Amino acid sequence: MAIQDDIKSAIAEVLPGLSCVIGWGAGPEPLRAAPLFMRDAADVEKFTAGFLAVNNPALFLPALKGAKVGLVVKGCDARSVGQLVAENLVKREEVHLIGYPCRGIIDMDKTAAALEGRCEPGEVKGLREEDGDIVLDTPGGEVRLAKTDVAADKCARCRYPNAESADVFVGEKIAPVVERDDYADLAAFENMELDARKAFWEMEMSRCIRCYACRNSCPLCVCRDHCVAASREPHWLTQADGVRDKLFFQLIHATHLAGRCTGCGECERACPVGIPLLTLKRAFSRQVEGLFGYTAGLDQGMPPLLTFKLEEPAIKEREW
Amino acid sequence: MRIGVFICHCGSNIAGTVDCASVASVASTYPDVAYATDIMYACAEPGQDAIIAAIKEHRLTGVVVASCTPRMHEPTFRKTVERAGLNRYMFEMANIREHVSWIGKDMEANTNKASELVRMAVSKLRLNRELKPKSFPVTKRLLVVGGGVAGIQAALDAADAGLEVLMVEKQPTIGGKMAKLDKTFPTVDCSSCILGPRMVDVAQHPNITLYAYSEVESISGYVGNFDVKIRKKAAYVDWSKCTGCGLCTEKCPSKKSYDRFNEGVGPTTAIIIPFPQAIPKKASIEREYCRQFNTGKCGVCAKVCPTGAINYEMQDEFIDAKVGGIVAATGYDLMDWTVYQEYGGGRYPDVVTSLQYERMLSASGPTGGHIKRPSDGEEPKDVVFIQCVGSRDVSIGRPYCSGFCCMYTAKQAILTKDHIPDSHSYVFYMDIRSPGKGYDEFTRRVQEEYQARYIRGRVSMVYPKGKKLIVRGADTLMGTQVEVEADLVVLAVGAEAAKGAPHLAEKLRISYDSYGFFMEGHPKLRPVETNTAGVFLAGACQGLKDIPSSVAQGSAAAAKALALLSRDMLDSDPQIAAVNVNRCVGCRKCIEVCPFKAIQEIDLRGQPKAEVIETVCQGCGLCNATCPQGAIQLSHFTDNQLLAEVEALCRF
Amino acid sequence: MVMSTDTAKKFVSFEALPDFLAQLAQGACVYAPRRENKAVVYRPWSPGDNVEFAARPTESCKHVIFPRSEELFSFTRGGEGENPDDSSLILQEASEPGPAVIFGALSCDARGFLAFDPVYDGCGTGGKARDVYYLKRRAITTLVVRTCKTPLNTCFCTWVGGGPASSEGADALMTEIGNGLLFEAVSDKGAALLQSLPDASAEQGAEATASREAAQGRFPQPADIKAAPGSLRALFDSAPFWEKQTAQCLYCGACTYLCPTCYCFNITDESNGIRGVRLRSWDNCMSPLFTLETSGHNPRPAKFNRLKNRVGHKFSYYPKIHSGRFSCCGCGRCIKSCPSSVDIRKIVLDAIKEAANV
Amino acid sequence: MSKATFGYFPGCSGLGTSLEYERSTRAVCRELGLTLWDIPDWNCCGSTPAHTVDPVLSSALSARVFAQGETAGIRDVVTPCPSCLSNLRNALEHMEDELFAARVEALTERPLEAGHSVKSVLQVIVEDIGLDKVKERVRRPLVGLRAVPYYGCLMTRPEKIMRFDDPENPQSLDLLLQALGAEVLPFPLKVDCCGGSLGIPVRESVPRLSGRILELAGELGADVIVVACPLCQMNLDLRQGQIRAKGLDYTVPVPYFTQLMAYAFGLGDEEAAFKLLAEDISPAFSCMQRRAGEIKAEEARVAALAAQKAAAKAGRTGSGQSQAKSAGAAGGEA
Amino acid sequence: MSVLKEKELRVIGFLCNWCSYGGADTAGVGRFAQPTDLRIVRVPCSGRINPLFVLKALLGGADGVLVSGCHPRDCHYAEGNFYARRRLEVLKGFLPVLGIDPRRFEYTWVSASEGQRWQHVVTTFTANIHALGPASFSPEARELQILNAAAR
Repeated sequence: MAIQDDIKSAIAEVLPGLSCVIGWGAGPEPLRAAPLFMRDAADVEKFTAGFLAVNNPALFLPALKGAKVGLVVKGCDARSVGQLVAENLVKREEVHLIGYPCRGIIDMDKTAAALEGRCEPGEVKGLREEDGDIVLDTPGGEVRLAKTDVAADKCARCRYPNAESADVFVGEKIAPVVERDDYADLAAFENMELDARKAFWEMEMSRCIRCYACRNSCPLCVCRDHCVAASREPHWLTQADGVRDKLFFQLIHATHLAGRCTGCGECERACPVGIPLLTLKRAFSRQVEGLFGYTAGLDQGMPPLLTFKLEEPAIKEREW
Repeated sequence: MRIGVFICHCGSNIAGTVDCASVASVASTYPDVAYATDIMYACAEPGQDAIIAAIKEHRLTGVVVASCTPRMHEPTFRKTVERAGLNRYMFEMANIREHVSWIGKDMEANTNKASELVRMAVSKLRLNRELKPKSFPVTKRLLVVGGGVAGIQAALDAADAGLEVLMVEKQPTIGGKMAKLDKTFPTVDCSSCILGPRMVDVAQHPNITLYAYSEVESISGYVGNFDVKIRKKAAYVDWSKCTGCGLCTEKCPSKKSYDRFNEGVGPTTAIIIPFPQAIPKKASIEREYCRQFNTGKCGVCAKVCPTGAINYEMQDEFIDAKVGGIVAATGYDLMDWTVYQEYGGGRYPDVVTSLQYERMLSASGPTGGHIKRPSDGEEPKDVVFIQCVGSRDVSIGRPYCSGFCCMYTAKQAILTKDHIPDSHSYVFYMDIRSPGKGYDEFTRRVQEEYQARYIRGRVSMVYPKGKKLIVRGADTLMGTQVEVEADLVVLAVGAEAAKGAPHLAEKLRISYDSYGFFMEGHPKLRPVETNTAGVFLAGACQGLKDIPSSVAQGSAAAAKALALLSRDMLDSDPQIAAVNVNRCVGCRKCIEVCPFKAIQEIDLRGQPKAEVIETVCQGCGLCNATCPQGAIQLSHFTDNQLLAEVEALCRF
Repeated sequence: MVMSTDTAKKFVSFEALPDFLAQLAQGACVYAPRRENKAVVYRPWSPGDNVEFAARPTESCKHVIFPRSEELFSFTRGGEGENPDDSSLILQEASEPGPAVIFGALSCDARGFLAFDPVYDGCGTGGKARDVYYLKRRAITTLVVRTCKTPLNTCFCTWVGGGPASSEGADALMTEIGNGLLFEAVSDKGAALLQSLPDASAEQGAEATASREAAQGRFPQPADIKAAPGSLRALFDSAPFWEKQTAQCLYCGACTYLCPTCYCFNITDESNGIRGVRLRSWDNCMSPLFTLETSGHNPRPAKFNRLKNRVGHKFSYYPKIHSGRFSCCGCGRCIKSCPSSVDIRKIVLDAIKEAANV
Repeated sequence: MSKATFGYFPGCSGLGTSLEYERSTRAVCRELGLTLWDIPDWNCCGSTPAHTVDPVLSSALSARVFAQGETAGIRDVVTPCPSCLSNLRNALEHMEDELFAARVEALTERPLEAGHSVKSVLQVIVEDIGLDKVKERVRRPLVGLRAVPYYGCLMTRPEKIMRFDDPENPQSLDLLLQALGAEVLPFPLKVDCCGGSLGIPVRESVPRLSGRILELAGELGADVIVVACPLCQMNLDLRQGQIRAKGLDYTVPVPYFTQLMAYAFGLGDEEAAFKLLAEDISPAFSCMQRRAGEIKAEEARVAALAAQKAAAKAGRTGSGQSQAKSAGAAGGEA
Repeated sequence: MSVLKEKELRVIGFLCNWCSYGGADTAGVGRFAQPTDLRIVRVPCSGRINPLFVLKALLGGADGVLVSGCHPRDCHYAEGNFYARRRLEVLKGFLPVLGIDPRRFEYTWVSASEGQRWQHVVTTFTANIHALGPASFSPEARELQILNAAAR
């Protein structure tokens, strides 16, 4: 891919001034790339972009504070960086962003569903991209899947495919997939009765193994090593294997992200047992966007729950 | 931990609807409870002694008292446990009176609820830690906001005791409403004769700095160390040069200015000295009426001023001051009576307010003490006083009694007769409220000696007919309609908190009620304190009151301020936020939200961390609710303590 | 766990499988893989449930024997009311677990317990420190594994001595043939479980054997990792190597909690009022809290320290004290479910290569 | 914004004593583009005779009026009579209470649906049509006519029920008359009692109460007392003779505001129906015309003076400064 | 320790010390009768209330949670209730996603002088909760159900 080479050139150009550039390289199997930390020219050669460039490299930024780091970013990744910068958690001048037009990334669960009856995604031996499709080499022969069918949900509602805040942008900017996020997914979820929603979360959360991959893959989770999930002071959670504590942790995470979450979806992707965690965060995002008109990752200034207005025209307080 | 639980009967206040013994017996099964009993009056001396004895006998390390609201007796019991050798914060209260026994009669439900509230208190107490206050120095200076009679009294008392006092007055002169009065009830002595010398005292007192024509711009800091910014409004006259000679006011060509001091009775000039006895006696220009400002052409005052004090370019000035305590004495204003369309809504010139009438009566007023009808300058013979115009009227949202109108109306009726011996006064009243030394005798005198006709009833309509005003109303004692042909109608307009009082309250961080009156700390026991330490109340700003009461409260506020500022050091409340540096990741979110700028970033071995400035922290806990990892905790209200209370109630 | 008799082969058609499971469920809780949304997890089976054979379980079945969080005992404060000086505690043992069957586990899952067994059976303490909680459950759980037909990209059981039809650590092995499953008991417990089933025909037996061999052939040739224990020890202080290997790691606990061989735990008391429980719950060495000392010192402060420990433990320190057996069954879940695509195979191979160069 | 179609409830007076109100109202509404649909088979609103003895019966009568409207698809009713308005509104208000509504519906034997409203003709003209539109329609401005507006006691009170204008000092009629070009005199007794229906049981009350109103209007020098209530109109107009007999020294015509609107709109005598008034209105109009002439003349004089000054200024540029200065000083003292 | 069966539901209030707790006191002093369900947790300021306390209560079996602070602009700590307003409003809109009826949580402002208003708030809120009935969010119970079925 030409654009991949252009990105490589862009990386090579800036690499000397940076401690490293984070992008994507080959992963453990054909359908998965891995985050790639590029420190020399040989590393740059391993760089890949495209449909498998799933991981959000912004995740690594807070831990790399103090040294200037380059990131190759999709539009959604750039929003995570933007939010970190808005909250002064990362210094903008310590980050060099290389953007490129992102046309979507793969969703492993959707791929698994598309392959059902044929094989597991873990059995796919090879992958090539053709037009808007991916062609998979499976034990039972080639399978062609439309990218749009197996792309992540967030890509179908992508408003910012081009990392607008990039220091360098490689390639031509492309049009957003949608103009606004209508939260249709939430609306669909809310077709369920209240009790059914409860039951849904009870069931989903009962699978949770408390590995905290959701938390550790979240680029905006700032507490990291000091998460309240395991603390006794304060003691918000017990270690009992109950749905209540598991769900409550998700509420802690979602609450802490209210107004800050950019919807990158890494929490949900990282969850090994497939709990739809982004739904909770998007419920908060919908609220915050509606009430305060704040778009995390794009707007400057503190997120809305860390500030206030004397008059809140959007808040209709209930009369008693 | 060894906890003692004391369930107070409060006589029958609690025991009437709560089975206190049963609550105590349930409480004895709670974790760490070593002793539980019920007690007749926990707050009385025998009760406190019993608590102390129990602490000693049962080697208690924490105490729960279930009684009235902690807003009432928490300080009392804290002192009690302290006397027994415990730390004052190893104590919790369960409010089983205001929140239980007084709001329902169901014994079973109340007893159960009381038990649960005790359980919550015990659960929290188990996590309480000993807290020790820190000492900090006090600024021995008092700010008095408002230069009416209450503020003057507070300032003089405090200054006489040796305290430095700053007085801030919005108007160009101090004196407040009292300065506008002609005479005072029930002695009918001259208002300015008794107030004037006190005003002069303020001006001359070495310990008092007066900022007239100034307002409090902002207040930060905390008890003992408030930082105040005062806005000295531009008077366009350099007061350091102005001698108060008044030449400018004589020559000013703009003679149709609204006369604020005289309540608009007659016009005045654009450059004014409010009244001859004004303190400070300095001129100031009312910009909106001044030709120089409106047309750019005039400059008469600048030309005639012998000391060259006029300065049209003058800007507002800001003065920063540090004070240890604040007395709010912002007084009252009359409500906007023109909502009463039945009295003309302001359309009839001969319907005046009581304060306007006061200016007409005053020898130093615009009419020189001659009562004249505003419409034609004639002397009225029939004067009708209507009381409760904007008081005790639910229909316009003013259910309260303004308190002093009955008395001043009586006084004005007397003065009317004194001024115009052949006049007749009619007073429409709802009730005569005259409790006070010599007050009721006074209202009788006006009826018996001065033949004022008191008519018990409301006036339904006032309308002009020829040169007269027809006052139509009901006489509820006679059960008839009455119509009086009046030459002048005087409305006893209800009072309300001074304009802008809520605004000041917000700056002072004190509460105010729905009418703008400042909330005292306790309606009976802390009538001059507020719930914000170091802020005191004097006069009508706290609730309407007459001159003697205002003066008394002014002295009381001064006494409270003196008690506070007589100390060199104050103890800081240890119920403040504290950072666990091991958990803090230096994300700055607490710093971002702190309303008091009480958190700063420090560098700890190369890591950014938050640090609480202990004397600045007010203990709101906003940082605690904001910190995602719970690294900053509000002492005495930690996450774990609140969670313990929640989980005492709901945990499967 | 050794097969004592040459038990007959048994056969159950897919049609009859629910009845068989229902029969098992009479006397024990039967755990079987179930598809739930996007994951396949071991859940108590009840009539009407499907058993997921197509996709391999996302998690291992270790939690059946080693629960994520288990109550060791509960306690209540002794002294009350008039006897405030009584500070005693009344302890109550947790309720006894009931018998369980794990049905349709992967053979690597079963081999995972082999890493647990010596540790919880008091190995190295002369049998003194035996973990009764683990051993009790292990004893009353019967494990029926299934032959894997094809490998996933992430599978490497063959590297560590396993294979698609290994029955090590299990009580019975089943292999899909035609329209049903062929069972072979590999322990007395397994035999007892299968007792009621009809015998399989010789053809069915042969078909199963052929199927297993075919599967074996599909699995990758093992890489030579014999040098791993020594190489990893040699690289113990090579921080740059480990930093590079672990840069992408998020240090979440997905790998350890999905791992059939990770056995670490933490113990906490959770109380409410005068009652409380002592819990033993999973812990993992990827968490910074795992080694955090009360003083504030942490011997494994950085994620590279921790991932190094994980790899080192499995391929070096554990084998050293357990007669060379790797503490890894090669199920590949840590690779497959790693949000950051960390590949433990690559780290081990890179370490061997790096150590050789040093 | 504005609703152009209303159900129309004339009330009993409309077909009798206040025929002139009825006629002029219909004409004026037509002119303003308001469609009035007569409520079929309407009945008494339940006013005085009923509501003084049985509130349920009274409301039932009102309820039937609404129900009749309902059958014709009418939800929004308009009536010229404040008394009817008061009673109809009271009925709706009281029927908010379910128990009361049940008692009413037991009488009417038909439940009333929700969403009914009723307004006075005055309110609709002022609020729904707007005075700008009225102004546009004026052909014969009432310039020179000195009018006092008299609202009566019911139009704005009780405040909670009527929810229209200031209860003690309403302005709508004042502004409407100004829009027609008339000079409106501030009238302190604009909401005073005229005596109402007490004129029948307590005969002397009307001469006293209405007399006071007439007397004040006379003192103010009003040409007309403009009313909006049939009962007020009757007391002030029809009984004026009786009141004069008791000593009133004043004669004044008492037209409905709609009659003056019809006149100002240039409608014919039939629509304005001034002939149906007891007191002749023509003297008032004569006064109006005379005053209009004076006003016109004065305006002409002022205009001429201004033109003269302007011309003079243009001609004498040299002394322009002193001219301006003296004008400025005069302005300052004005 | 539990609610009175058939009579009460589990209703928890978080009240700021300066205004609403005082308002509740004022209601008590005025002997304004109120339902007995409510249990009040006193906090210094509504800004102290982490929305997670509300969620903790709701997940822990509370049938209703009521938060009350000083009226906006009247906060004893100047700004605390402004933050609370935002956070609690966001929380309220979030609850339905969990399957919790948002009417089970309300926040309001009651000053120390508004005893009558407090009575009204408590009475109305408690009545609303009774109309909704007991909350059925008991994930623990469900979990136990799953596992107990297993362990037998």
